[in-house]
Amino acid sequence: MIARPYGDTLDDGAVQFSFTLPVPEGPLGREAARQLVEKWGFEQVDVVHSHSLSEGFSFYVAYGRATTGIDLAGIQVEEATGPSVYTMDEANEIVRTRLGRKVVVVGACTGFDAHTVGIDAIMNMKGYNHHYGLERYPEFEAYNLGAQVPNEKLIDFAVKVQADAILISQVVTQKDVHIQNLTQFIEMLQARGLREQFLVLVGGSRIGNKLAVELGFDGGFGKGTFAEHVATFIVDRLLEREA
Amino acid sequence: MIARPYGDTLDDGAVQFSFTLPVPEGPLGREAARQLVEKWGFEQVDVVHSHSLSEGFSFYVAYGRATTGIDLAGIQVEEATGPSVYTMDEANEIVRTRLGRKVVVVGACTGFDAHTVGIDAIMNMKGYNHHYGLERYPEFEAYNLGAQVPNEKLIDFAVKVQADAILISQVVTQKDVHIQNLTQFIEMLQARGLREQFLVLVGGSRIGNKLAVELGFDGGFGKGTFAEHVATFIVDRLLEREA
Amino acid sequence: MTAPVESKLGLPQDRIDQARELARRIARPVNQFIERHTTVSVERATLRLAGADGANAEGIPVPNLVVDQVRDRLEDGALLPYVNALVRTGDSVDGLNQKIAQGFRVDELPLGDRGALERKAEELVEAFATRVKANRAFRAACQERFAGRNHSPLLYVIVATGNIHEDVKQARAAAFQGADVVAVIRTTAQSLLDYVPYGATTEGFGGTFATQENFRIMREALDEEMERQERYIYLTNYASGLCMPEIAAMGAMERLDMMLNDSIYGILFRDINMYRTFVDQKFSRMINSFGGLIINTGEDNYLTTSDAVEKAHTVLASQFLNERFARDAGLPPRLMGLGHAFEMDPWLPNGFLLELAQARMAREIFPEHPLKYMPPTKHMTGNIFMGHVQDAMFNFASKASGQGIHLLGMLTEAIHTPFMMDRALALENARYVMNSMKDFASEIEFKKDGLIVRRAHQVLEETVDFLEVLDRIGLMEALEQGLFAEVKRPRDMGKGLEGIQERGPDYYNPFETYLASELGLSAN
Amino acid sequence: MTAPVESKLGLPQDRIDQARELARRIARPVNQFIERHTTVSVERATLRLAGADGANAEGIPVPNLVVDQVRDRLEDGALLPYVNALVRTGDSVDGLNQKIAQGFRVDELPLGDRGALERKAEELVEAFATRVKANRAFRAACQERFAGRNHSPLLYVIVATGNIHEDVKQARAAAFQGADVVAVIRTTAQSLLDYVPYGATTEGFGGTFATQENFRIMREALDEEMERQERYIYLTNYASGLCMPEIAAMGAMERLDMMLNDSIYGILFRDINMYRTFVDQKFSRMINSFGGLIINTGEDNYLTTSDAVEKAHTVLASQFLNERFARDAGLPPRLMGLGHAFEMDPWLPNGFLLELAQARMAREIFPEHPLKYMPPTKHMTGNIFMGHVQDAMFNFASKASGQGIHLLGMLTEAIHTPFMMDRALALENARYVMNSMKDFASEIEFKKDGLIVRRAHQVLEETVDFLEVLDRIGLMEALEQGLFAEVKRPRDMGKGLEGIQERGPDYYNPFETYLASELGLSAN
Ligand code: B12
Ligand code: B12
Ligand SMILES: Cc1ncc(COP(=O)(O)O)c(C=O)c1O
Ligand SMILES: Cc1ncc(COP(=O)(O)O)c(C=O)c1O
Repeated sequence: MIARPYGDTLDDGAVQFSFTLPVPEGPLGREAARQLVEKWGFEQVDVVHSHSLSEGFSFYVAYGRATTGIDLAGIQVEEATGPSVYTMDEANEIVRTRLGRKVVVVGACTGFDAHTVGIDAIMNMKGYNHHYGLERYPEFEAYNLGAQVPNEKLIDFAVKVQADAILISQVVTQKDVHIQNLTQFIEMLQARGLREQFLVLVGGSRIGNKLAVELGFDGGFGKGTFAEHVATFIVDRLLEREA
Repeated sequence: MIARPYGDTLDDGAVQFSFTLPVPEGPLGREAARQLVEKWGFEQVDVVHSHSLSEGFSFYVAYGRATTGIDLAGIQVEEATGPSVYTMDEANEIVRTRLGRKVVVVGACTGFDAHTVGIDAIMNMKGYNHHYGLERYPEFEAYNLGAQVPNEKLIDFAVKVQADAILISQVVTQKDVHIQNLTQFIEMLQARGLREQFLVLVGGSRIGNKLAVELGFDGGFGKGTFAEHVATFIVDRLLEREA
Repeated sequence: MTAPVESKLGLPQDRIDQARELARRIARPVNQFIERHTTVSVERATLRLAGADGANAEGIPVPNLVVDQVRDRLEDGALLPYVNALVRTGDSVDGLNQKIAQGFRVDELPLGDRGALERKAEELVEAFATRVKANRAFRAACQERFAGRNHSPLLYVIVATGNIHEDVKQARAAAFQGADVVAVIRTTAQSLLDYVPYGATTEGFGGTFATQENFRIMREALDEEMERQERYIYLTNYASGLCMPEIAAMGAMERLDMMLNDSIYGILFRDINMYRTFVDQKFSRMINSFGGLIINTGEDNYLTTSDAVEKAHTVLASQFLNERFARDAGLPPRLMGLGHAFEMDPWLPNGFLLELAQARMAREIFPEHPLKYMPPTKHMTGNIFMGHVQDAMFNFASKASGQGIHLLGMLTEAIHTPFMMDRALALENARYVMNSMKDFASEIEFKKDGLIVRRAHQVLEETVDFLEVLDRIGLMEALEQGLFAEVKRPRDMGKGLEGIQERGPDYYNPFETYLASELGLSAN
Repeated sequence: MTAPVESKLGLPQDRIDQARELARRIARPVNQFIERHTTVSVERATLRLAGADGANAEGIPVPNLVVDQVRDRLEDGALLPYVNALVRTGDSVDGLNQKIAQGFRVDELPLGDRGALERKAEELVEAFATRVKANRAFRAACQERFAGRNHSPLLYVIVATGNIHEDVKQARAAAFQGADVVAVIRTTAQSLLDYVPYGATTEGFGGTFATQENFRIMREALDEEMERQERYIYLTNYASGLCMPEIAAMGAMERLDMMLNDSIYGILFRDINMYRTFVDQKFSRMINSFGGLIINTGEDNYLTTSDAVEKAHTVLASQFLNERFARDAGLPPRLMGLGHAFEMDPWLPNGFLLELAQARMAREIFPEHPLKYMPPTKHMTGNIFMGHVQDAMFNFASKASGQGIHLLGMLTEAIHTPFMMDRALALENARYVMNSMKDFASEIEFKKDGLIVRRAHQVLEETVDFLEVLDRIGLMEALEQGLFAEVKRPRDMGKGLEGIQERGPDYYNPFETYLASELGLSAN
């Protein structure tokens, strides 16, 4: 099925836009805005609003009709975990019965990132939104190193505690600082010949599985992640490996 | 100069989108939304929000970076009037001294359209936003026929009073009802051999000069029009014709 | 909605009483005119109540065909010839309707035994009453079953795709998103048609035709959504325009829950003849009342053309008149959704306070009435972000002043009829704001002699003055002079004038008689 | 801001007084510690006040070079060796700075005649005082000239592009759009650098380096905008982190108008050693006070991790402590921009009322203080439309409770640092809402014993209880136990501990002496 945006009639293609142009407000700017949206492939473009943001900048709200849709059949959904995840008890049960040892997990907010709320949500006892964190899982040994941990230190620690998985949180993404930092992490692991030794996971509000895999991680986790997702992912991968 | 959208750095191309897809909320929808925006030619696409609108529909907010800009040099601004317009007094003075007769103007909201506020703003004594309407112009004779006037009747009336210009207002645009109605008006004029006899102007909040000219009108007027714009346009065109 | 309303404004009760008394006096001569007249639409509505339905090959509805046949003796009403045909032919109602659609003329049959005809007519009244009472009982049972699940005020959205099937999708989505009330907006200019189209329709502009089949389709869908959402979903349409009573009839039969229905809106905003409107509105309201439908009056419309500060008193005056005419048609206050609107200029300093004063004033003057509060429209622009904030302030004002029915503002008001996503954002906006400041109204007092209190008193005073003028010159004269909404409507002009008919001594309408007695109107 | 604040909540004055007394007692042992210590940053700040500036080829700033040279005798302070070098070499301040940047060691010169050194030092103090007083006078003159042109509360926006030149564009646009205050957000983690970078910078993440040159560039641009917009535009930065006093010094010299500056924020949220923070904050605040800068304290941060209902009392307790420490550093209330935040869960029933209660409570307890109200951040999501409405409610709450400084919420808070258009929409939102309900605060009263009043009383009670615990166990112990923001900070851990230095009997700092006397602090 080809999905096209929907306003009030199937396949009408309605899309709302807003953007700024480095152009003073006026007829030229409005026409430029209109033509620009047309150039992006939209029809019936209507610049419904414009105002001046300063002498050289102006703001536009526009609506247009998309002429292209997207074939749903061709879409690969690459989420780290599928629709069904283990509950805390199920995950622990599987570890106990099928892995037969504790799973060791090390987590941190790395680089200059100090947004610990996300990694805490996954790891701390109290968890998040009524989902307990990994510290509460009896079959997991979870170490949360906190904020602004250098990649080097994180790897050292993971080696020391013989971690199964390393969990990294990256929330600040401005100027792609997270990509630089995550790339450096993978390169360090590889340089030290440790890449295969750990499952490496990254999460954060602007992180997706796709990006994570591209950067060389095993999985990526965005908004709405709970400890269950992480536990499911780790347990399944460890079972695979050890099978 | 090539203008590209601006978020916080020149040429970063930042654009905000929102749209609905006829797809249930979930990973498939989110990925479809992301790929769709990419397909429209945007990079670094981030679907920052999604929620369910009903069983089969979901809503998305996304940001992306435009890879294409628009060359300002290539843009023809086709407004009906240029940046300078005559004041009420100037317009009357020109009519008095250079045309030497009163200008007759007939206006109406045509078809099923009953949104008279716009045409009243242009024609009535009291005008709009502290800009007097054409009825207040001593050198203009203005007839405002009001709401829901059939095209036929409007033309009959214009013939009767020997109008110089016909002013049409169209506000309802759903399913392009205005285009049908405006096209019918021009065809009627042509069928009766009257097209060249009148200046024909159309206005309304979703009307632009471009569309108007395409439909066979002399000029089109959108949001922010005042009687001065209309008077300027009519006076200049009449002078041209009679020169 | 019927909890006693606390007085925060200290409005003088004697002035309120005086305004009501003036409204009574202003309405009286109009009512006298109404009693002596019927209209083509009243007669067609009566036929519909009796069961006349369907249309001929050209789409002319059966009720119109019958009334056209008997137009020259309409002073007796149109029902008797129809009943006579039923008796004479022995046809069922449906059978007769089909015949009529194929050209059969009821006016050519000689009238049979009066007693037999009246008995047949009573049977039809009975059938109608049974159906509508069942509707009322069903509605009441559902509301009982899902008590406490609706929002307060009721969150009211519109659908307006032009296509009933598309409307159904939008309406279902709206229910899913939290709406309590769905209004199917009518196609532009249906109000000027002197007939009601027949069947399911898919071609409207800015709205969908009001037809009985469309009502049925939407009702069915919303009843399903009700079960799913466990919330009664109110259905609204327009008993307004040239077919006011007929649409009321259709609504009562298909269990609509609300109707836009105003005693003077059509005159002012649709240039419908005033005599016609006055006669039509009364019968339409009797039907609405019997069907248990809440009417929504159209005072908001004054402020789409006039200024909300300058003309606030015309809104209140019109509410008093609508209340009076509604009462005279047997509507109890709990079914009077008197209208008003948040149309204050957003850049006016303290505009929100003036608005809050006016909204609260309406609440205190009409304490039992489910006031219908309309969103910003005139001052909305293409700036959807700013518009969404204007709507938030409207949501705040509505909850803070205790409104009954809240028509949701759309961020795209100045652009297009609502997209599905616009409605969802509007519902989210209202649900957030109203939940977050839920008990605000009972938490605050207004400062004595402050801006808010003074504003409310001032509007009330201006209203009484205005009603005094109306009382002096008469309502019809006032409409001719353009005292409302700045439009002048001569009494012998306007659409539908030709459909007015003085009643003869033998005028017969047992449906009207039944309704009047049910509504306790017998002695006017 | 200094108009007497009407009591709408009826808070018990004795409990407020008690809280203040507890804060005084809690601060006392900390102050005793502060008096006996200095830090590398205090010394570098002193050098900066004297004129030390510039950096060597590796980017190490001159003040750091000097302090590093004299680190082993820092108990006497770092100023004397620097002054000695000036006298010995006969160099100008700039000349000496250049020499030092090239490797010249001031610590190797034997100290000259004490009298001559002290005279030289007094000269430098004089020069500093003249410069800063001129700044204050200029600011006062501009504010006088454009009196009444700022909004109330002041509308405060941030710029955070990472590039000072891009920041300037954004700041100019913000001024054009109506902003009163522009804060240049610092690059992430600058607070953990134990030096202040030098020169104009274009590479930051989530913010721009705070450097003296960047301050100057932005000040110049905003002064130009001031003339254009005819409105004083306040400039804000961060006197926070490991270089708290140095940035205060730079700000006083470059006429910044506000500084984020908190007595415990760095400990809790940046894991800076508590001794270091306490000593640094005092000197930084003395400088801010003398420079006439409003401090912005960081209580909002508690609520980005903790719940706004549960932990409201930690905000108020921290405000009392920040007030006390500020007072002990010579800041008058009119320069105390105590922080708090609108971080209530948007879906909490009556959450807005609780928030309004808390905001108004702060206003009544700190009547002369230009309270700084922070926008929703934690509960913002990628739904920018919903976010814009949350910000509208925040704007409403702020104006309705009479806040002093209003940091604008951004609809894209959960997504990216503000785009130019985000800021414009935020300003429009605030200007509309606050103008439209301008006098709301003075128009309403809260119901006696209602939800709002009860909530305020409850938070005050909880705060007194909490302060009693702090008084019992001591502030340092409380920080170790994690009583604030749920983080535990051992006293001998954290960044910057090594930069602490006990003062010797010969500790010399004529700048501090001068400030103390100007601020009336001589006898603590
Ligand atoms: C709270 C907060 C702070 C707090 C952080 C306190 C703390 N201890 O964490 C404080 C005030 C300290 C702060 C500071 C700054 N912040 Co901040 N902050 C936020 C805020 C308001 C909320 C973040 C949050 O807690 N979300 C809730 C958690 C639960 O969500 P989450 O992090 O997405 O985590 C979930 C998932 O992503 C996932 N997840 C996350 N990590 C991981 C890891 C793994 C392994 C897995 C499996 C899953 C996972 O699971 C979690 C649960 O579902 C956001 C705005 C917003 N509303 O999002 C800005 C925001 C993130 N901050 C921002 C910025 C720029 C900063 C500063 C750099 C500003 C400055 N220049 O000073 C500083 C510096 C901090 C630093 N050095 O990193 C920007 C980032 C912009 C960008 N995209 O780059 C934001 C978006 C605000 C903005 N619009 O400017 N901030
Ligand atoms: C007021 C109003 C009404 C009033 C009209 C009262 C009246 N006497 O005009 C009432 C309540 C009657 C009404 C009814 C309807 N309305 Co209406 N209405 C509006 C509203 C709120 C404001 C329009 C307005 O007055 N603008 C102010 C004037 C000054 O602006 P303007 O018309 O753009 O005119 C300016 C320029 O465009 C230009 N101009 C206009 N005409 C001309 C002509 C010439 C020759 C020139 C030179 C210039 C010119 O100059 C003017 C001054 O600058 C808009 C929403 C909005 N905020 O825009 C909806 C809106 C226009 N209505 C709408 C609809 C659908 C309807 C209905 C069809 C709904 C229904 N199904 O019942 C009905 C039917 C009316 C009909 N048959 O046409 C839609 C149209 C959607 C679309 N794009 O198709 C809108 C956008 C609302 C919405 N989102 O659904 N409406
Ligand atoms: C009472 C009433 N009827 C009808 C309408 C709708 O317009 P129309 O007359 O086109 O049905 C309105 C619109 O606001 C109204 O208030
Ligand atoms: C007092 C104070 N300082 C500084 C900051 C900024 O963070 P950083 O420590 O990275 O400078 C904040 C942020 O909210 C703050 O409240």
